[in-house]
Amino acid sequence: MIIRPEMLAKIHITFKNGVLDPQGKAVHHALKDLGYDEVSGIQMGKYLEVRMEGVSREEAEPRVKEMCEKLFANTVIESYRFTLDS
Amino acid sequence: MIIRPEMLAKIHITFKNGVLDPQGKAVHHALKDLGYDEVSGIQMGKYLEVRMEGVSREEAEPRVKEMCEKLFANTVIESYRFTLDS
Amino acid sequence: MKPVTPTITPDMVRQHGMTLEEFRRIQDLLGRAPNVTELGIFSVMWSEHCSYKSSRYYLKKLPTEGPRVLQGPGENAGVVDIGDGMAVVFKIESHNHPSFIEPRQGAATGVGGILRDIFTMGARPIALMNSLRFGAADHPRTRFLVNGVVDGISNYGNCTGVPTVGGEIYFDPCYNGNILVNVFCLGLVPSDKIFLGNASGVGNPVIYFGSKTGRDGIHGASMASSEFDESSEEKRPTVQVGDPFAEKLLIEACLELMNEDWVVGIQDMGAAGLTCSTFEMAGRGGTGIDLELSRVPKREEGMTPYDILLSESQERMLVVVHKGMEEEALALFHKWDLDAAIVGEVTDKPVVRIFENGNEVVNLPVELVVDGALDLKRPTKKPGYLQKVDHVNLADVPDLARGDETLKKLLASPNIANKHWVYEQYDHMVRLNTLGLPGSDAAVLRVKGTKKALALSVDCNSRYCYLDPFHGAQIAVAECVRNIVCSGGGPIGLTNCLNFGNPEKPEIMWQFEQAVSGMGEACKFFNIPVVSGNVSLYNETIGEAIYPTPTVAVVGLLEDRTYHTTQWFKEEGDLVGLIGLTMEELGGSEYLSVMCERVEGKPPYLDLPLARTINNLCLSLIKDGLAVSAHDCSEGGLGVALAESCISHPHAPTGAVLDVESTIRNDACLFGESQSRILVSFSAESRTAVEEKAKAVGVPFKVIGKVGGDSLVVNVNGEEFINEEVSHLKKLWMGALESYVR
Amino acid sequence: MNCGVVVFPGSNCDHDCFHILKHVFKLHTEWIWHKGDMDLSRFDLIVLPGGFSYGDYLRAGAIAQFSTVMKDVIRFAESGGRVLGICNGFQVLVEAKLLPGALIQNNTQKFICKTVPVRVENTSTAFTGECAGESVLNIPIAHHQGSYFIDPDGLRQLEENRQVVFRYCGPSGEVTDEFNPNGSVGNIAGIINEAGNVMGLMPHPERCADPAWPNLDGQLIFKSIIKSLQSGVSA
Ligand SMILES: Nc1ncnc2c1ncn2[C@@H]1O[C@H](COP(=O)(O)OP(=O)(O)O)[C@@H](O)[C@H]1O
Ligand SMILES: [Mg+2]
Repeated sequence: MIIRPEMLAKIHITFKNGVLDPQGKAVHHALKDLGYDEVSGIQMGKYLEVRMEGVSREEAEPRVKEMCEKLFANTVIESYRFTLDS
Repeated sequence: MIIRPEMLAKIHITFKNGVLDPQGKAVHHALKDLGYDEVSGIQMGKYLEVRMEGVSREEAEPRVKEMCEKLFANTVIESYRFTLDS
Repeated sequence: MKPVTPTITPDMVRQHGMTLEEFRRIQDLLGRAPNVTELGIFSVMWSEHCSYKSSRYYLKKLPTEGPRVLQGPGENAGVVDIGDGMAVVFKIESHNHPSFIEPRQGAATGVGGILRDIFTMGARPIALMNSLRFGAADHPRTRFLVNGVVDGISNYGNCTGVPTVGGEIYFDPCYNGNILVNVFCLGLVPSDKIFLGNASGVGNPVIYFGSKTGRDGIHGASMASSEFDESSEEKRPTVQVGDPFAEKLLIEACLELMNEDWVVGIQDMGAAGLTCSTFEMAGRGGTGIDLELSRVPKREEGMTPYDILLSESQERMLVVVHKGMEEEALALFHKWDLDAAIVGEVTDKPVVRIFENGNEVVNLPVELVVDGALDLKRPTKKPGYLQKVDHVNLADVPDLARGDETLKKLLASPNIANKHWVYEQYDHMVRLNTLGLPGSDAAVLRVKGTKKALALSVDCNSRYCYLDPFHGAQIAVAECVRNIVCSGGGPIGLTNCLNFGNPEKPEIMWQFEQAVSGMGEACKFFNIPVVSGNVSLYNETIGEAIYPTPTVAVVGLLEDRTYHTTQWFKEEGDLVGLIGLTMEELGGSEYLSVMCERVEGKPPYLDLPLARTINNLCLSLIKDGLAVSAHDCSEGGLGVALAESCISHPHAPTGAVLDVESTIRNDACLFGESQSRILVSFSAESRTAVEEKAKAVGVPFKVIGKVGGDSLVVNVNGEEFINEEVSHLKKLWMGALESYVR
Repeated sequence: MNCGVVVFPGSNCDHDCFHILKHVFKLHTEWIWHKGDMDLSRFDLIVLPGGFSYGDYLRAGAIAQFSTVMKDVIRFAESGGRVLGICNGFQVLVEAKLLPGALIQNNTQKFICKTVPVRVENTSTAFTGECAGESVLNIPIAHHQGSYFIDPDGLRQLEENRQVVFRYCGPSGEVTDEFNPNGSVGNIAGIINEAGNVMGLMPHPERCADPAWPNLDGQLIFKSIIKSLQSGVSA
């Protein structure tokens, strides 16, 4: 049996600095109302786990980058970062 | 000047096993269409960064847990995990 | 003035999208050089987007008055009286450039902007429509753009609780590099409670409310005033994110505020943000305003006066209230969880002075900023391409022996296919007014508390406008009116969004001039005032302009909502009649484009007096309860109109058998797009009454067949030309759009 | 009979519900503002309307469950008062745990607005008594997060207790995948609590209850509520 390498990309997508985060704003507001006064700021973002088969880390890296730019993140307003685990 | 400790909670919320993740499924589909055949699975989730002021790690921990259970995650369908950075 | 102000270099002037002549004009009239913040103010206020400097001269040709008009162009939106103490407020606006860069947010903030224009005037927004144009359906970016734009409109409109009741969506390669997103909004207001955007009453406080100001969208207005090139990427951080939830709160807070007698004047912060609303409100009030920037609610640290003044953060308003009412107003805003602060005061001298922590950073005469941009009477020149395309030679287009395949191909073409994939993503029912849901010629909304209803339609065939902008624009008006008439209403007002290429090119200016003249003539002819509008120029990418696209939206009134009529056949056994003349006209048709990939010829001839007589006939057939369905023939001609009448019924499609007599080519007979034709259906008993009515007004009219069966059968001069099962046609027509865009 | 329509920030079908109760059914109807701390005991029916409370940010209904008024609504429900949650109101009710399960994004990934047939699964509730014999109603839906989810155990319980009140179906009542617009478990469109006094549904009965439209199927639900209250039978 051939063991096909598996890679797991963990991707975080958040709004760029200065871009309004309406969700974060509303959630922050709700937390204040609930009495969590210690909270000084909230950022809402997306988290994706992408499982890949039959690719090495070197192969996976540019592919994930491409997926992020093409599909996952809207680079006009969002930035992304990811890690690769095998 | 008193330095008020700052804590940053990084929270990941994902669907529990058995709950269909329609968004993940759709994104997976879109990736296939774009030719990313190496992708074998996708999980979509939420990512929150909560900034807190004037609290120690020990104080922050139960508070964040509470926020997650109460508000951030719907534990009927979602699970959460978080880390605390100072 | 702050001494540290850097001197303005020619480079800085250019970066602000201004010419050196304009800068010199500012210096001359101001008697000094502006500082950088002031330069920023001039650059947005004198931009094409805000100043209409290329278009103003021509727009004067549009008729803007009428007995029902309560407010024509010049305010945030136009207002037309509908009787019963009520008025409608409406306008259409473009968000083309932002939507190309970031389709979801661009379209969403477009909806937000037009909503604010309406409720700013005291009106409750009750309907949205959108006119969308994308590149070729198979262009690699089209899918992404369509999905993003529709999602953005859906999200924002639905969340604010304003139904999106209609619209149009077209695909053409001319929009590959420049999509169009035009959004229309209509609101309802008691006719004696209309609010205007003016600042009067010296000493009255100026209150900012809504969301906080961030660094987003700085220079959106000047972006909308230049062409795209590779460096548009650089302009990207200017994209704003919309917060429909904040907008919803803003709507409710504003309407509640306007129930009180506190408001002097109010205006939203749209393009050019705080700057524009401050200067325009002072301009209309003949006053000045003193503004203190440190009081402006801010989202970010370290914002400069330049940032604050030019930010285009969304969901913000400026209001002047009567002195002494400020605390009440602030309390009301806080009730709705909105940020609010007193940021300034009305002054008597017509000058806007802006301070940061007490230091004056701007001091500019209102008139110079608001009206100082020179009207450019830009040169015009008939474009050379017209010589190549303005005739069509049918010699090498063989006529059709049968029409089945062509009909199916047309029904499945993205421009003709059913648009439910789009409008089912929009909440088109909320507020319980939508009597006529999307899917018929015009949307129809009841006016609660009255017998009346409103009919809305938006239209433009830009292929016609490319081939002949004058007549193309006339046809857009005529078709919109016809859609209203088919739904049981008469037109009472019009708004337009003029989307064109780079006005610095004489050929584009020629298209613009022709289209505005044509539109003006048609409006005068039909007696419809143009009460608001918007101009979007520079829709070009790397020198490629879009087809001229003068989109029009017409608002119609049904004196009685029971006049509401839909386009689909109702009963087996009903007769089908065609009002109007079919001529051999294939120029600019969808048929030539889909079947032969040709965009050429003259658009169909529009006989305005005939159009009016036909409209009147159709309306009287509806009002007398004779016509039970009415559908206008537009893209795809008689063939497509017949098919739609069979298959657009929300539940069950129904067949029909038609016998058409013709002396022209078969393809022109069924798929040509002759104007002013309406398909009506009526019971067999009504036949004589209908025929007599048509005869009395001398309008071409023929009974061409009968509703019934499972198939659409069309015989031409006794020979079968089309015979298709309607369930099959319906499937093709319903599923096609999704197959392109999903 | 006293009806109250709750207004959360972002509610947008509040006017529609108010209109139907007050102007079509001529019931005494009041607004209930979300910030109020109030005694709801004088009401016979509380309606949580559709819309996007708090923008539907985070999850639909997630933030609204903590608004001040919800404490009162929970108390009202626990003491047997009748609560009807429509669309966003349903989402709030599940987030507040007054009803079991959860509502997640439609499997189509899109907002869906159209009229769909729903089958009435239980015509003996206080909200559906008048539906007997009319087991398929045509009611508009308009939502983005309307896919009902519950785990298999929970589902079994719902079924056993006859808590499933509405299911999406075909024109003649066929409950199949083909007629499931959003991916809901078991085509579930609406449920009731065990006690029978709190009902939530995704379809909008208030959108087909005004005589200005030909379809009046939604009236059956309002008529059922009125009838059951008039007959004084507790839910
Ligand atoms: N972008 C859109 N948004 C909402 N409704 C739309 C949109 N595009 C088309 N529609 C609706 O689909 C129906 C058909 O539109 P269209 O083919 O443009 O009609 P017509 O040819 O009569 O102008 C109309 O009811 C229209 O309002
Ligand atoms: Mg039409």
